[in-house]
Amino acid sequence: MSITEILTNIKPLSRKQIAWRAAQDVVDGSYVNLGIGIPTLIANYVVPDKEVVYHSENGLLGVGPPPKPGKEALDLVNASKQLVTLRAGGSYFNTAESFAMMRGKHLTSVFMGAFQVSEHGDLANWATNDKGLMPSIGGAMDLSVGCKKVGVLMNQLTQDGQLRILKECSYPLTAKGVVKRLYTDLAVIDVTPAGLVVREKIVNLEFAVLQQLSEAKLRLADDWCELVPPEIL
Amino acid sequence: MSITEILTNIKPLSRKQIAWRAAQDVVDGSYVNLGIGIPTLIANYVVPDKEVVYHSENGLLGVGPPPKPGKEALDLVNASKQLVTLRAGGSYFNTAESFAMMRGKHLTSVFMGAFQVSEHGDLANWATNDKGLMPSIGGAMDLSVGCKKVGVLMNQLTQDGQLRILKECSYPLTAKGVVKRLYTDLAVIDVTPAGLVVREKIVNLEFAVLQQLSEAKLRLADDWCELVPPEIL
Amino acid sequence: MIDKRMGSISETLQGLLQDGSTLMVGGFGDAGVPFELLHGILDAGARNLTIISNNAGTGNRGISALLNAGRVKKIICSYPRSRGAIVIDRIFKANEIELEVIPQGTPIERIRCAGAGLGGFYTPTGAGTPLAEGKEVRLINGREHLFEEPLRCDLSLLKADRADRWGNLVYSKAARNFSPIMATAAEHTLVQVREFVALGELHPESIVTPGIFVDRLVVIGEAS
Amino acid sequence: MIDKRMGSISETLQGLLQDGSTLMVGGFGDAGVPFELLHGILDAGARNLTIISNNAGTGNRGISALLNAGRVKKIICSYPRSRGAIVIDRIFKANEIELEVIPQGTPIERIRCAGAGLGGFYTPTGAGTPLAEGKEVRLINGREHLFEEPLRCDLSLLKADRADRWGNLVYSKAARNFSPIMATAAEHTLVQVREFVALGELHPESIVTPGIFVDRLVVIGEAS
Repeated sequence: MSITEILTNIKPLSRKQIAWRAAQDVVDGSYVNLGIGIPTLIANYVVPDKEVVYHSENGLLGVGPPPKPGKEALDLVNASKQLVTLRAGGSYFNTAESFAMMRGKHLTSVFMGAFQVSEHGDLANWATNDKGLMPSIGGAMDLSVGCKKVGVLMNQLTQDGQLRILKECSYPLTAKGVVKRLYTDLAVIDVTPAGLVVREKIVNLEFAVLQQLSEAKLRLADDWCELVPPEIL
Repeated sequence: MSITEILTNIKPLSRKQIAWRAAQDVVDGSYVNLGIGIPTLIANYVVPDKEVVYHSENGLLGVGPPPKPGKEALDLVNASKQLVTLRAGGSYFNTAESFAMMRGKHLTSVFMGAFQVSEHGDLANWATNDKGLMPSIGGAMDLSVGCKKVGVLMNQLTQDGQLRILKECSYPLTAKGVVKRLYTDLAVIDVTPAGLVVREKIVNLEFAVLQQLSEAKLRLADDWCELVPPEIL
Repeated sequence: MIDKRMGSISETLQGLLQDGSTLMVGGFGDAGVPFELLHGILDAGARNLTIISNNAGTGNRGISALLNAGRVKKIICSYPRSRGAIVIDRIFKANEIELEVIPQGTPIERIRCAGAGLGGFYTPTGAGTPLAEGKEVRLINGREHLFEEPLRCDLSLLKADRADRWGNLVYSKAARNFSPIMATAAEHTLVQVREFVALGELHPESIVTPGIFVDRLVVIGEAS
Repeated sequence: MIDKRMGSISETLQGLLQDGSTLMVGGFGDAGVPFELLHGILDAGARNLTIISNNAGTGNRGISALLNAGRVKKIICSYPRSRGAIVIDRIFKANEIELEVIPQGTPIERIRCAGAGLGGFYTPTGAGTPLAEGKEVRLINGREHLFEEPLRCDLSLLKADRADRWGNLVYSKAARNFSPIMATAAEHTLVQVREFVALGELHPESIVTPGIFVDRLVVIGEAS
């Protein structure tokens, strides 16, 4: 089956649905950092009865939703440089203190985007092999070496159909052996000492087909279940 | 001449007078740390038209005089654990920040006590060779390695008549080659690359006698002058 | 829902203290010392403790009380000598304790290093002195530096002035000293506070220790 | 008498800026960027500058203006890519600048290290990646760490919210970011502030940067 044929039979998750799925793993009372891109959307899908303290590496704990029109404060931005608010209980601190929280394993979990992930949990998300693309690291390296739970949100394939889940990353690494869970548009995959384990996959997606979309060997968990996201506009 | 005979002909400075002499070297607009003991008295003799910011290693800048009776705050102490006040413009910070100021050469000058000083400016002020004396370092090592100008205030001799200015310290060192100026009860002595140079000595004290009271070789500066302290009760 | 408040000192220590535990204790002189938590440790009966603190107690309370009761195997501090430091002086002279005296800037930086997830650092402090013995020495820009390792602990015992249910802390004057750094390097950080305030009452630009570093709080009121 | 206020941007820079100077520039995105001081640098005409900053400017102002005018030889930053980062993108692709991209936690810690008088440190960040090339690697507790050196500069250019004549600073919200640390590692620290207040008006427990780290201040009012 070609990728085109595969994709006519299934319904991959949208960016928002991927964020929704990751949001289900956010724990009440936890300290969470959301990376630039899809991960930033996660906060929208965490149910309000979970009290979660969002960290932003530019020096904030307790990041809240975007400000109401007319209430914007230009000095109150998140790591994606979007205008945000600060919740009651939030605090400001300097970059050294912020990165101490990150490297020092004080955050509960971090969710990031990626170009590639290897079967060992190696992460590549700051540069490609295209010398014309300006490299940018930001907090990605510190977050990934320092955080207890690193989740990666990305589509299973690149826009031009290249695999992203590989035996070894071909792009420059962000950190080795740090990714714990992958949230793709097709599946939820854990990185374990025994290799990649598929915990959830979307409806009508054969495991053999999912394996075709990963260079790294996958194993289907005995207790796997279907990944059924809500409709999100 | 015996030391007893010497001491009948001269009038050594009192502790307060030593502090007064050191106070003359405190510069307007400077950041100054005063060690435990005689150095703490220096602030009393700095003329009020000099604006000096006193640092205390437990996390204060802008230390002021002792509180008036009834105005004491038990949480407002200096490094000698004496109750103090904080001047307008003063600030509180944690110990890591305080020691960053000290090691990072941000202070203008520090004045400390000492057991011994060598002709190379080696400082010994935290332990003796008496195993029964509990050693205590506090901020002395960090202050002495980090400060641009380290002044030492001490009597020329110990209470039992031992020399304190030596070729090499016999007590455990606090730091090597850090002392810039000595303020004793008899003289003001600079530590220079060419050795110890006497800048000032008290009235009626022969240089040859002063040399007897220092194991390290002294040189009398061409422009030496008499050290004439005011009467201080 | 985050609420780090405990109902009592004993509840605050519950399940966290063991024989052989390493404790960091905030404070400089008496300012910032969590006396009530220390007396809770005494009541809890733990032995063979290692204490990391600037001083080693004065009079008969706090660290002195633990020392006097023979609960402390080792104390790491910068300045044990002090008017009124009668207990440490006695047991030091009687050779009944392992006393490690280190320059104040080094433990605070080692504690920060641990809390910040770093692997160690070089300091000029202590180079060329007896404290350099057994340490790696490195010449950096022509100057000797000593290698120092991160320093962590099982429990940090701290005193703050005000706190909210997220564990955000502000301190009183010079009682701040070691506490904001010790909060970052403990398996569990326990804080006694004078006053508990509603979430949002502490100004976000004035919070000194963000609650992420705090595990449990106990409200003491005007402490001893 | 201490009064760190200068009368103008040009007076603030007077005598301190040279061709080849290394500048640290506070800010994250636009928050905390000292645009007026940067434009003062542009007016002063210095060349061959090295800039250390989190980002590399957007639009045509601030760092972008200096880049566009060909004044910058090298830029050390963590995240040059950005919507609107047109100037850095163009000159990077045209190979007209030396761009060193490093993980954000490493420069801030290197700057702190310099300001704190330490000789270097080990971090796990960057180990096992191309950034480890040419760096000393040390295994600490079984984990690879890289050795990083202190990072200092000639001038730190910062933006604060309020200041007094001693140079005590408080910042506005997330505009704080790199500035309190950059203030500690410069030969001279220059700060543009929104508002000047009387000595004693800033609360001593809320001062973020004590004046000891600040050399000169200039009051800008509501900045661009």
